[in-house]
Amino acid sequence: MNNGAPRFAADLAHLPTSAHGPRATTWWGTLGFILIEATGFALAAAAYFYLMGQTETWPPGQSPPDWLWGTLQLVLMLASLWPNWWTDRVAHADDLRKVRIGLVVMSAVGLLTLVVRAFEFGALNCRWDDNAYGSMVWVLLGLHAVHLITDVGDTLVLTVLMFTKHVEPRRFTDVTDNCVYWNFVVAAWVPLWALLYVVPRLV
Amino acid sequence: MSSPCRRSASLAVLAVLALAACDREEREPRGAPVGESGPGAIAQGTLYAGEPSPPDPRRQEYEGNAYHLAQGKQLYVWFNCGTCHANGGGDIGPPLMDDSWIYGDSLENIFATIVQGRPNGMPSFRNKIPETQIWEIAAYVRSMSGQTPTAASPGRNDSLNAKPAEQRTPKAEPKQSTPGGPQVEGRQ
Amino acid sequence: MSARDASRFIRRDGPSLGEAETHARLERTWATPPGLWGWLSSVDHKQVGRRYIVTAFVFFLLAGLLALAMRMQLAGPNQTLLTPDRYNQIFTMHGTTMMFLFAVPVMEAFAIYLVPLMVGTRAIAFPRLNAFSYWVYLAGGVMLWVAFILNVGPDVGWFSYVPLSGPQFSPGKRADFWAQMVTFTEVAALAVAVEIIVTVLKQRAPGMSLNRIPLFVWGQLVTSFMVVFAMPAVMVSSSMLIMDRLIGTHFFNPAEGGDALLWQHLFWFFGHPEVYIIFLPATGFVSSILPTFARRPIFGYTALVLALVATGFLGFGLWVHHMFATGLPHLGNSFYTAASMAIAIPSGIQIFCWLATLWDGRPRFATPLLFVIGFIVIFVLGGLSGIMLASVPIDSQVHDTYFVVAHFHYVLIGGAVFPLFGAIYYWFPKFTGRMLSERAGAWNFGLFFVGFNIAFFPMHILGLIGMPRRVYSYPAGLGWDDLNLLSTAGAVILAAGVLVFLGNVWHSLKHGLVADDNPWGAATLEWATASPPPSFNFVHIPVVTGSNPLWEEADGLPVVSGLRVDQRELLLTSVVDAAPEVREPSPEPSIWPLLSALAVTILFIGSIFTPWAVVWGSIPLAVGLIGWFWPKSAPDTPEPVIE
Amino acid sequence: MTARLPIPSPCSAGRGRDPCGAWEGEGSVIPRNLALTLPRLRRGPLPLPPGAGEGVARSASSRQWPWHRAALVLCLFALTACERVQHGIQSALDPVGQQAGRIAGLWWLFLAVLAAVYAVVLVLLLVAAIRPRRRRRLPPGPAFRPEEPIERRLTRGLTAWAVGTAAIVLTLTGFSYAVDRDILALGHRAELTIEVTAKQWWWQVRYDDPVPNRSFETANEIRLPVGVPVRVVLKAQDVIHSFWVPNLHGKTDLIPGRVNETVIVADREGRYRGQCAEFCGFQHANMALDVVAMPRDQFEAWRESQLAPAVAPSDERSREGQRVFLTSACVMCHTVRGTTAASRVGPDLTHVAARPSIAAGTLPYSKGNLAGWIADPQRIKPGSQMPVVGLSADQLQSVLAYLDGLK
Repeated sequence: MNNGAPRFAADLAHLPTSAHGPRATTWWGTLGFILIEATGFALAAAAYFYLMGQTETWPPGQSPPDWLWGTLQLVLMLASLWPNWWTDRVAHADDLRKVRIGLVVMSAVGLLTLVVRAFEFGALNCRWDDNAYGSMVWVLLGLHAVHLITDVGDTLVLTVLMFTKHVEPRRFTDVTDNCVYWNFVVAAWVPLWALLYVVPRLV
Repeated sequence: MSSPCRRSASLAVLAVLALAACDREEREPRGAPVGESGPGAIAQGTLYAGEPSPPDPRRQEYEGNAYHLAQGKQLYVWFNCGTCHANGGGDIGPPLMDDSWIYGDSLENIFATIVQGRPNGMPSFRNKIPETQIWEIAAYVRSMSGQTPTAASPGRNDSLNAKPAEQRTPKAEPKQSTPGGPQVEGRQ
Repeated sequence: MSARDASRFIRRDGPSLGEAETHARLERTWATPPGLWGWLSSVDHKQVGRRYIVTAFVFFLLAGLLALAMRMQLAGPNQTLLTPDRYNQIFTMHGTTMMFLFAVPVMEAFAIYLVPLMVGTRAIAFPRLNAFSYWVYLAGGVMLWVAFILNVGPDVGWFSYVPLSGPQFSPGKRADFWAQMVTFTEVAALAVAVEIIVTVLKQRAPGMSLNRIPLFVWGQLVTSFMVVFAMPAVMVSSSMLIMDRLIGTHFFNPAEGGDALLWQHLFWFFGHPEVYIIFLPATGFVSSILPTFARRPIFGYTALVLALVATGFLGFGLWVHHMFATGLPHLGNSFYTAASMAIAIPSGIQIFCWLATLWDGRPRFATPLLFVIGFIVIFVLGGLSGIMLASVPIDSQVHDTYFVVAHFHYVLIGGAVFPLFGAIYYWFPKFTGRMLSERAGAWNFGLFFVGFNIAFFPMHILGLIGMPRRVYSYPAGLGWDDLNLLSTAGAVILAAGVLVFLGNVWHSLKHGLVADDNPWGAATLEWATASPPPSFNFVHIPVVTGSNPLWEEADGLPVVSGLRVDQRELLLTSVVDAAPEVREPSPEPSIWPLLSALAVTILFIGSIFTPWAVVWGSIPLAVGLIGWFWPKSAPDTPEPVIE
Repeated sequence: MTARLPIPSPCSAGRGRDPCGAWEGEGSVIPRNLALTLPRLRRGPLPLPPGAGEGVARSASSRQWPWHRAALVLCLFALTACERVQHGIQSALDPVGQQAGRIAGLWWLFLAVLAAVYAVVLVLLLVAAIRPRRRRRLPPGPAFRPEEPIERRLTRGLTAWAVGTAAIVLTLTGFSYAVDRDILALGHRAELTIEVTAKQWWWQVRYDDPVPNRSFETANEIRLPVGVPVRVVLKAQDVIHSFWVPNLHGKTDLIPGRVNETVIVADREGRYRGQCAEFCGFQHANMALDVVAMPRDQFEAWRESQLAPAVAPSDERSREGQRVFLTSACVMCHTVRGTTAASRVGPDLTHVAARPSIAAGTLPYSKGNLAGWIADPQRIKPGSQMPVVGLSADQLQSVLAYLDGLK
């Protein structure tokens, strides 16, 4: 603007105004937060192994958590990957009717996992203030529960939005990002499940 | 509410917070200057609920102060109070974390109990423990049944987990009991 | 229909819309609303960045005053100016404030302000998150300092080792305030890191492929990735600490299977990368200032980028060298010795490239370059004493002594604060439109340099002759008295340097020379726009054709057109080649980030006193977040038809 | 067996050092009345070997702000610095043990190499900044392109520089590793075991012996036979501390819930000072200990004397002091072997009067300092666990007489 007329090199008016996946900033933002949280999980898991290495018996004086609810949670979550994948696909296709169905299903699944999670805490066979083992498993389960709650809350809000006048192309991007995040929540649960339910039975 | 009014109100709230924080966090290792305290000056608790004695300034000073409570907790261990009273659950001596008090539940009463000793086994620690430390122990004893402000009460110890920390103990409503009861049971 | 009327319907920039009209339209679209409300709801990265810088500097001054108080206390043996209780709070607050409230935030602040300008975009990615991060940071800092003034200041050191900071040995709420302050600042830092990563990866100007990214931006990118992987460690550990203190968990209680060293591992897994999180942006300052004042492109661009990335990786492999004295297995320690020494290689490469740039350039010794030279002199010394610390046997002697205090002040003040001051002299005209006084700048540098060395060099010797860190007093007769007095004198000179700086800023804001767009003749994109930049940064998005665009395109940068002028719109480009991909809307100002930050503040402070605050505090937070992300009631204006 | 054994003197005439003499301290006035102001305690100077410089010992007067001295100090600084680092009772550069000796040697090596590197960098910087330039008059910035040949030469320089850095770093790592191994090997032949337990803010020292009744406890002092490697087992009771006697060895942390070990050996007689090196709360600054290296026979004699129970009070005043001690708050925390005082909260006082210092190196031992300490410990060491015990002036005198007899 200071040196007279600008030298226009290209006109970008033809570019789309929304995109899915790595072409959009929100996808990268979601990925960034997934990285942060995955690091948090990894460090908490490392702390678990560290404390396990300090003690002779593990779990000290308690029985390991009961199988039922945690494994049910695992099955439920793995099963939810399919509707999640389907929702992601129809969101990419900007198909509002199917996205609504997918989101309702995912909301229901999410709420169900929260109910199961509540029972999981009851089946840990320890309290957080019993000993370091108890503290560790409560924190691991709690950390994952926080992610569940956040994602289910996000899914619920998106579901409501999809039934209002606010539907626009970018909402579908939000749905796909939410699906990515749910995949992460499930992916985080698999090793955590092994850590909480399998590892104490191995040592 | 007008803006100056609001401002002064929020200032007042801040001031109260500030005072509470200062009292709670003060770390005065010398303890309070020794005044006319001593067991003689202590109002004796009656066996039954009676006239509440006027609040002693030391209550705020010791019971509301995290450092003194923590010191009290440490001294409770060092001076082997646990030999008779266990971790507060009582053994040979009466429990300290329940709601029944034989010789009064006020800070002054507990101070007097430690200084003077009591029949059936509680020795007198007169001249054995400096007064400041007795106030600290007495304040800690009250924290065991949740009588002290939660924000000042001690957290868990770096030791075997015998009971939840004092700060998590629900406040018990103190009631007086006769010298017979739990003590005799305890001694069998 | 006249041309003027027709242009009313044009909603994108381009040849058909006059420059003045484009400017006015963009200003209407991007300007922050006036008044207090507008100020509170601003999402402009330049405003937020400026707030960050000013706030961080206030904390710098406060922590500096604490440092002076400590130096006064230690000026002679057996002094009683400060009680041990007060001294312990002061040194803890000094370290905590400098590390968490000054060093990291101020580097991020420069990133927030400069990275969008340097990559040629109109706004930072996730501007509302950016505003939120500032409010959270401010709340955390204010909380800590109010606590300190109310005698609830943490007194367990900035590293808060358990069990000293644990429930038994730190009664009251002092250590809880420390732990929650960490949570505040880490939330802010992580948010900024994600913004920077996304801004750099997706919002670069067309043509700014990876090998044309300015080194400052590279430094910030690597730093942001380090933040992403390092900061969760301290959030995990400080959460464990506060849970130990508040709800009786046993992470650090050895009697119940916990372990005190777990804290140290987690803390230093964050704490050592933290040093590089502070240092790498500073290398970015140096790599920006040097070419401008040596008047030649930086030598060894690729080597410098590789060195940055290598430092980023190696930075995670050395945390154990803070724990050599804890009795860990010797073989493991040797590995960390090797890793700690290895990091000297990328640092050495950087130093060489800077020296080479200066050597082959035609240097102009303006204040920013003086600070860079001071940086090299001081930082290299600090780096070399760092090599000593990497050796297990030597570290066993000097660990936790004044030698270490000297070392990390050489590294942090020399390595970060000197470049930072250089950066302020360098970018001040861009921030404010006025130049800082060069004469005062020379005084500033001189006092700073001399004062710094007098204050901190004797500490090397003090450490070697036995003076431990974190002592509120020391006895006479150990040979420490004169050196301590000397050090205090140096601190006073250093403080005088800071005063000169403050005076310079104060005076220049009103009376400094007016700066044009590119007063230093620099090469990077932030100098391609007005000083200070307009709310939308660039009238047209520039196209980049080389690593030093303003030097290579001397007669004006080519630009692209087609972005909307009636709505906030950004250009997204591909990650590697920066080819245009998408025009993405950018959020409007909003009060919700502030409200959400307030909700977070209530939650965090409440949780110091009761764990239930996490439960009831999440309700206003949820309201805040839903309000934040709820779409505007009016649907977006449809794409324009007339062009 | 209460016979008074002669207190072995660790003084060594060999190097003209008199570590004992310096520790005598001037006995300050014993307070006659507690209501009076307490005696001005003489806290310093701590003893330094002769030759550590006059300028050091004067420092009692540096309570004011003698800024004018700073200039003088600057000039003297260079002169005294070398002197200072080589003689100190708490100096890593005045090694008297093999471990500290190896470390100091390594340090000097590092210093030499790294100082050379630093000099090279400074010279390069200076040359780069001020060298004459042909192209100084070219127009600024934009038209400038680096010249290919120069660029190539600089790249070669960079390669050499990186390789050089790597080589130096690798060499230093090698030396460091070798010294580390060496020190580790030195530790395999310890003959004596001492257990040190750190507490806020003092050191409990226990001399172990295979024969159970030949173990004994002392506080804040370690005595070693010269030339004998001693294994120090390190424990902490409350928070993390760090055991550091710079003249003998580097530091090792004492961590609750863990047991660490270090091996020290003193090659020559003398008294050295150690200090807690990990921040441990209120009185981290005043948590020191004395290490006395003495000839083997003197050490054995000392050991025998420490094994003995406390000396019985010999005069009326001391007997009264013992009575006060055993009936007042003292007995709640302290042990005096041979009496009913057997609490292990505070330091064992069985032979307190034979120790070089009181309150963990805070004050040199003297009757006057002891009086001040008992009368108002919270003034001398605020926050320490020693409370203000309400003794009358008379009681204090008696207790002093008693404790001063506990050689």
